[in-house]
Amino acid sequence: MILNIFTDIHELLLGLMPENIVHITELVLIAVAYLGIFAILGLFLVWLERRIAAFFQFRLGPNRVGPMGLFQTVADALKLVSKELTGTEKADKFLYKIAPYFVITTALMSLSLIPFSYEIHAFDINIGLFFLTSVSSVGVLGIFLAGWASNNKYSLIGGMRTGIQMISYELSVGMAIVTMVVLAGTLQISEIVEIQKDGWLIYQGHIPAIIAFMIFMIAGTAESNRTPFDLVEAESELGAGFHTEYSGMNFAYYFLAEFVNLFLISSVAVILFFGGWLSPFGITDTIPFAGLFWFVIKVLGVIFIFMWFRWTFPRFRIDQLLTLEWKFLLPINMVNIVLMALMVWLGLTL
Amino acid sequence: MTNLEIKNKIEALQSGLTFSSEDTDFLCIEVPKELLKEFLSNIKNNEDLSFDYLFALSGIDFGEDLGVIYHLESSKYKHLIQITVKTSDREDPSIDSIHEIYPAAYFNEMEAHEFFGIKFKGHPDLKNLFLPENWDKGFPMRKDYTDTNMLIR
Amino acid sequence: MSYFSDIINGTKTLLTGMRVTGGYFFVNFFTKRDVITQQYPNNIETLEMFDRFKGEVIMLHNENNEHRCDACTLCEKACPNGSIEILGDKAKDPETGKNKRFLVKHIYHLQMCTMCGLCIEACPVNAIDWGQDFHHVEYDRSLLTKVLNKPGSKIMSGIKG
Amino acid sequence: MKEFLTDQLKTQEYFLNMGPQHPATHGVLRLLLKLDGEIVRNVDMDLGYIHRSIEKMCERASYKQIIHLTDRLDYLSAHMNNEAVCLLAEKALNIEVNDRIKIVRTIMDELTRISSHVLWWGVTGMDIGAITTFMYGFRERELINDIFEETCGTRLTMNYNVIGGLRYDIHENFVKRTKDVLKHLKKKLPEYDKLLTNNIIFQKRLMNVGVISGEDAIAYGLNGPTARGSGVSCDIRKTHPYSAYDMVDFEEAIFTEGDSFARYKVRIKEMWESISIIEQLIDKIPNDEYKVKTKAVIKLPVGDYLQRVEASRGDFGVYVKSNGQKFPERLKFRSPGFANLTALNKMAYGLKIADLVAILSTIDVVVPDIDR
Repeated sequence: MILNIFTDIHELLLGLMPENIVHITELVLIAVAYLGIFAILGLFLVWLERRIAAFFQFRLGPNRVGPMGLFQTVADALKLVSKELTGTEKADKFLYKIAPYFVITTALMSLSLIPFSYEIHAFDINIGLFFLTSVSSVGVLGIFLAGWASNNKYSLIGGMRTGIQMISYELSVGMAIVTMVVLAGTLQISEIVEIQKDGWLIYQGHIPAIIAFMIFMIAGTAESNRTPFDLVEAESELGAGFHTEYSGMNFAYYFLAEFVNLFLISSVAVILFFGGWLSPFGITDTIPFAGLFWFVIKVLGVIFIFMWFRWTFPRFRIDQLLTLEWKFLLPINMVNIVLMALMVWLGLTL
Repeated sequence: MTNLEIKNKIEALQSGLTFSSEDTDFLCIEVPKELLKEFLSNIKNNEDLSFDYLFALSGIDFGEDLGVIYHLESSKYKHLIQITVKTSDREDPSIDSIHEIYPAAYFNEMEAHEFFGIKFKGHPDLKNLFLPENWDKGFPMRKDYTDTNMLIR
Repeated sequence: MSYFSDIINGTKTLLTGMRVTGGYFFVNFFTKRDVITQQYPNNIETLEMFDRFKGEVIMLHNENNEHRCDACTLCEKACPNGSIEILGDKAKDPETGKNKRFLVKHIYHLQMCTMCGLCIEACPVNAIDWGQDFHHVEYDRSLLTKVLNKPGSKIMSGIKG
Repeated sequence: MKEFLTDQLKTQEYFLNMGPQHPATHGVLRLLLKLDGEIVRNVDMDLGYIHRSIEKMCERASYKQIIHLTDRLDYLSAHMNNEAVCLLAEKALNIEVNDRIKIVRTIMDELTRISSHVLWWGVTGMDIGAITTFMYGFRERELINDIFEETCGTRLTMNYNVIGGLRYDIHENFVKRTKDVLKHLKKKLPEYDKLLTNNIIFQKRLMNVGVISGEDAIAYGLNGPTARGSGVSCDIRKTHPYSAYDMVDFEEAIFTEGDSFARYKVRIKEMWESISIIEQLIDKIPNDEYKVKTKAVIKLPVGDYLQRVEASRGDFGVYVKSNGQKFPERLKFRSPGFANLTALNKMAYGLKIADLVAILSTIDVVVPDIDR
């Protein structure tokens, strides 16, 4: 059966080589698989964004390469690979070159924590959520470095805006997660999902959970630098913001990482609020790999909301962005944590 | 207010002006360039005239003289006059800048300067606004300017 | 309390905005798709212009390859951009025996034309008119310079020279 | 505390070159910004990237030929610009045009205004960050452009007015199409309010940004919707009525706040007023000649002439000094955009880059209009 495919591979490898080499080989195989997932996810989401935007805007969207333009982004990626890498002469070369890798490595590391289903889960540690937030906040460094090292004033403004934005909104994302952790009582991602067998956390935690979800969605938009929080790129103000001076594949790294980050934020939302890979009312919980289907459906749903935001809202100004965080989201968040703690203590959860 | 009333008001206010006799729908006045600033601030601050809106400032080459034409409007009464200032010096023409009285004149004077070569005394920054910074081929809007690249006729 | 009412009212305005765009999304996604853009180079064949469309200046020829232009150069004079040049010549008219001007080449520089229509208005014999061709893409500017009278064409009889 | 911060924390000011190729400057406008962090300390302009010297060209063009050049000034109010030249020549030559010409001109004016404002609405949304508005604005504009194309033959540089009337008669579908567009607009304009005007983010972005008082607006020569946002009554259609504007009843859109949002509201209201003007006129087009016969070569009598019209961006004026020849001796286009831009430094001082973008889009810069 398909369930045994992983053990089959394991035993096949054991028959070929000694045990410690098998472990290393498996790690490499998983890394390669995740790289593949990374690329496919990025390309698929770019395509999805363009298609969805077309529906919002009475356009057709990509429709020439492949069925429904599905391979358009692949073609774009190929074009970017073949392009010359240009950069500014006075850029800080070392930082300039290293910056994109910060972004993709962290996105890739975070991706390994995401459980696509009960069976497909590369890295399940007991401090999973904590690890996820810490790693993903390193990715900001890449954007910040890009802004600084490009030696371009537009990039610099973009980079500085990222710094401000991330310091602020990391807090809200973190505290919204903490609120849900208080309810779940664990940081391990698989356990958080298992808990939701009796009902998704957004149902279990009702009012504070819904508030936490709304805050998470707002702060998550900011975390993934999307409209209305795309001040980092802000094409009408800064041209292209931090990646003004990046071209070819270096630019593609940022572009893909942005969309993978979108996927990550949505997956965390799904894990924390909508029961991860679990099916509604447990209808397909016994079928192996059915979790994958439900997980993807839910994540796409959340991603659609993010895209809906993007194609509706205007952009904030930098001071309004900070006002929203420090005067609105943070105080509400703090009260919300206390509320959630009280609820858990008094046993008011459903 | 009709043109005649405006004319009477202005005559009472300032002497030494030449009024055109043409029957146009606005009053045309020629002002000696020494009197320009004084005259403009007078008609701007006068309660009955209150020409507070500089509609247009155009440099002009009369063939022999260079000059500036001001179109002033009163935002209160909506009447309009045309003021002409001439200078006969083609080599170093200069006219008083009026940007202190009408801030709107600031960029218009820059434009008139680069196209007609009229220097506006008192203007702080007479750089080239439309033409390239290193333009040295004369003043394009003057009648005696010839452009070898001119496409038409 | 304005703190909370601000949040609620603000959220309400945002949701109204989302309802507008979302409404269009779902209408376009699930029912008939409304597309306002055009796939331009693909639909060249099917595109139809309005009958007054100003695409280019053409010279009208009849089936015998005859035009009405008598090389009077009024259009050349009317053109503000110098986009029309007329090469004419004089020859003896076989019928009357007088010297008569005839058209050699009516040169039209499409790249300079602003479609103002003054030449067509100026023409006393209605020799030129608007053409409906809208696709003027060429790789070289010189290819946009056209000769409007067809090779071998001659003036219609009855037009005064 | 604030004083301490500004005194003790000395920050270095730097220059940022915004344009000539920049998405927010709507063309090739170059701004040299002096910035302190993100705060604008000075805006210096460098214009002329598409200066075509149309005024000089007009000195060598006959009056008939001038008209098509005015299309290329503010290409979004091409019809009004044409009309200014035609009205000027008609006034100078004492040509009386009939009501049909007047009414058709007025309807065309207002359609141009709507199409210009609709485009402006989309672009403003895009400048503020809402990209979808751009497509929605173009959806409406496309329908209006179809009317133009059917009647005038072109969509943007219409060149429809001639001295003494119109180039062609209106197309037989004109009335029907216009009514359809009005019906469509009436349905879609409330949507604009829902999507953008009432949006809290949008309002916060525009309110109290680029404030300019009424006195300053007059002093700096602001005009059109920009000045009307500061409470200055300056609508040429009201103060010096031309064409058929004295036959219709409409309200001048004036808001007194003087900020970007007031300018935004003025334009939205102007669209409604334009709709009402067209509705009043569309059924009243009398049957008459569409053109008065004029001489082949038009020579204006010696004298000074000035004609002002209310273009989409404000008070467009043509000044002609004629010496009786077939070419004008001096022709000046007083462009509304150039006058509006002069106050940019005053409006943007002390605000952020994002605000500068908002100001630029609410004073509605069209660069060919500024450069001429």
